[in-house]
Amino acid sequence: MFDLPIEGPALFSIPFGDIVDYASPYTLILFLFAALFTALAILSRPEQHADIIFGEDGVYTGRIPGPENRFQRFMAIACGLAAMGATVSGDIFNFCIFTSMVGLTCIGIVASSGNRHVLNAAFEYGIVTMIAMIPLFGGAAIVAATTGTLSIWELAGGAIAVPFVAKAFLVLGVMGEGMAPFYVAKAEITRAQGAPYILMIHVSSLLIFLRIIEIIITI
Amino acid sequence: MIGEIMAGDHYLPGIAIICVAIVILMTTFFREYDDLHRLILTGCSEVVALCIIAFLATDLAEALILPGLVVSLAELVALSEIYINKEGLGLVPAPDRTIEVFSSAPPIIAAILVIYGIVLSGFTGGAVAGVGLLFYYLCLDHKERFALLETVSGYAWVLWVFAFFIFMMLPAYWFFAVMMAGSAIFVKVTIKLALIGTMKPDQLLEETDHV
Amino acid sequence: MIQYILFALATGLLFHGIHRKLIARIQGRPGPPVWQEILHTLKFSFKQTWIPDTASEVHFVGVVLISIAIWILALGVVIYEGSVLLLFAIYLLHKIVEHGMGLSSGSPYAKFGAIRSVISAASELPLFVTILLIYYFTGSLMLSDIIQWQASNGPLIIPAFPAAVAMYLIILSKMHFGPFSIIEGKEIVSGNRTEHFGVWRAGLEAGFAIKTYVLLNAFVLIFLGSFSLPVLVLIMAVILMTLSFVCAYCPLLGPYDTVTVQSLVTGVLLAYIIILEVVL
Amino acid sequence: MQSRTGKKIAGTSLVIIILAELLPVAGMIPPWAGFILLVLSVPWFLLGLMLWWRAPGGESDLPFIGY
Repeated sequence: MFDLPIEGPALFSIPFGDIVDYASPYTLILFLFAALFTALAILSRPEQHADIIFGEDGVYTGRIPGPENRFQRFMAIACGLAAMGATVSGDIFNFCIFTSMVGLTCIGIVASSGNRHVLNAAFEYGIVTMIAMIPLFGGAAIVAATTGTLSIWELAGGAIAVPFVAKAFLVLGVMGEGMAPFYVAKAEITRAQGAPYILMIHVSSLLIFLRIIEIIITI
Repeated sequence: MIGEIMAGDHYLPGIAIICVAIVILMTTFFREYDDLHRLILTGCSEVVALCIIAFLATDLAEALILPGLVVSLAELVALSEIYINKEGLGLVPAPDRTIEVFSSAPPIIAAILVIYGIVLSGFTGGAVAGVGLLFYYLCLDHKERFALLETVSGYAWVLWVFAFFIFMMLPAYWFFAVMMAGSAIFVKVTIKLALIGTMKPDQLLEETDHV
Repeated sequence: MIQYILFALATGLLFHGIHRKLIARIQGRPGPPVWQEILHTLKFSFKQTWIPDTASEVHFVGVVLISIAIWILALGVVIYEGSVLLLFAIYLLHKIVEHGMGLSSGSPYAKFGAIRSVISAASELPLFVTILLIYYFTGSLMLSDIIQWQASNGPLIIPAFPAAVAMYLIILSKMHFGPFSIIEGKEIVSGNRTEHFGVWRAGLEAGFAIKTYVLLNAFVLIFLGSFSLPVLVLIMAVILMTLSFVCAYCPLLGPYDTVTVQSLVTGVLLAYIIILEVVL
Repeated sequence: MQSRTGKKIAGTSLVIIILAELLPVAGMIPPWAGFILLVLSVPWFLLGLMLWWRAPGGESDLPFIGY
């Protein structure tokens, strides 16, 4: 049931009732990427942020204090796990849940930053994320209401027609979770310290975007 | 556009009403500039999102609302935390629980609620019993053992998930799994609801001191 | 198979050299010799190299490795005629490399480059629509199917011209000295590459060379069809020259202007798709 | 980072590259698996080689802060 000329054949699949978790070469590579960057977040120490104070001669480097560092790392790993889940989930609603978890953990990564600009941006980003949940969950709900199933495996290949509105809602929801053109606040939150963790924000949102493209072309 | 509707007959009118709600919500977001108000409005937007799912009007809808609710609540809490940080708010409002009925009501009401909850069992029973415990804690200035309650709640949650694995792997033992899931969710919901009433202002103050 | 990789590496570096030479000639300068970028990469690999004190080491070195690895993987997709979707996924992952490169060193300039790289994420939007349009016409996203479709129906560039324009824009936004390369604007020193010097820079140059080769190759395969290797390289060089012309004449846009231009292109393409769906 | 480390990395990955070339020819692994091996080893080989022959010396320093 899954030999579409889009992303190659399914390499393996694990059925849970009508929900089938599968891996194609495409989703497998996305998954490996999420795992790779999570490993980077676990392994590497955060960078020291070098800064010049205006009007002075000195250069200052700051370290992130221990507890904040641990919290950021925890959130980055959680974000990586959510992204991994989103890349291999075979169920549209699970994908949506993982997507909103990505949004949540992205806020968490920068929440401990003391920088006012970062916090402001994180707040704006969080509000956009929350509003984006309407189209995201709405899209999944419309898919369930019109087709009676949420399984990507069942819907694959256009055997059951999924309304255009649902697909558009899903894309809109994922875009709201951190993709152009709603990401302007997000550019600002990358000013926070802790490179390997901040990178996860970007990795996860790109991965869920790539995955939603696959999903809406497949169904 | 929407072809064969699997959900009920009232699906399309419901969606139309939701659309109106979304338009109103978006208008408010365009007009509102105060951060705190926008935070509250995002809470409303969650309700709208959950409403769309609720229109499925099947068992599935219930199963979908719960995780959606959890994630959105978590996000709301995280956003509030960021709001507190960015506005530099550290003060917690002074306790004001001088409600007369709390001191005069007989504690037996709590016991009745808990017993009735056990009779009901499951999710609803948990809610009822939780209200009972909540009432008890609100009435008395009680010293609770949070760590113990949270641990019990955690194990109950694990049991619940485990019961679902039995459903999937060993369907023959469904009755055992049902009993396990039912009692576990009962314990869990009871404790969760009871915990709401036990967050004392002094403990809140302690926590904010660490931040 | 290693010969493909080495060939792509050398050709890509040569392309970068031609690119620089052409831009210089158009702007009335003599410019470096065309093999300058190959010499450049060799030179960097002989230089003293260390990791800045402030950097996050694993991350700093890791992005260099990742940038080479993903583009070799992309080359594999093109050679084995795999899924276009995978190719574009790698293109987006390249953005993460740019981003990580800037953040990992702790230098403020590199960080500015990384933040700009987040802003220029709008280049993902034309990409998305390009995929949709290709799928609309060919009904498949496997490169082998697309090549077959073109063998029977003629080049895809004719019916899907807007998609070709969008992909051209995508390649353009990854070229050096282009109007969209805000991440390496000179007002932030070298953008996110500021701290990657010596061996690290040589590694990055190698990765970017394969990137240029793969992107041009994919453009030819998707929109013009399959050719023998010499013809293929010739066509790629011609496309590269048009890109150099654009890069030579267009000034560097402001960060938000790039977003506007790319979003506008996406909007036009979406309108085109909707018209196709509704009218035809 | 030591020059010797670079030498070791380059040597190890060179062995993997040769294996990735030979094994598919011998029919022991499919061609795409050979390519995956290349994807994993060639970046290490390039960096290892360069680290091996790079100029010695130099201590780590602060990043570039401005002119």
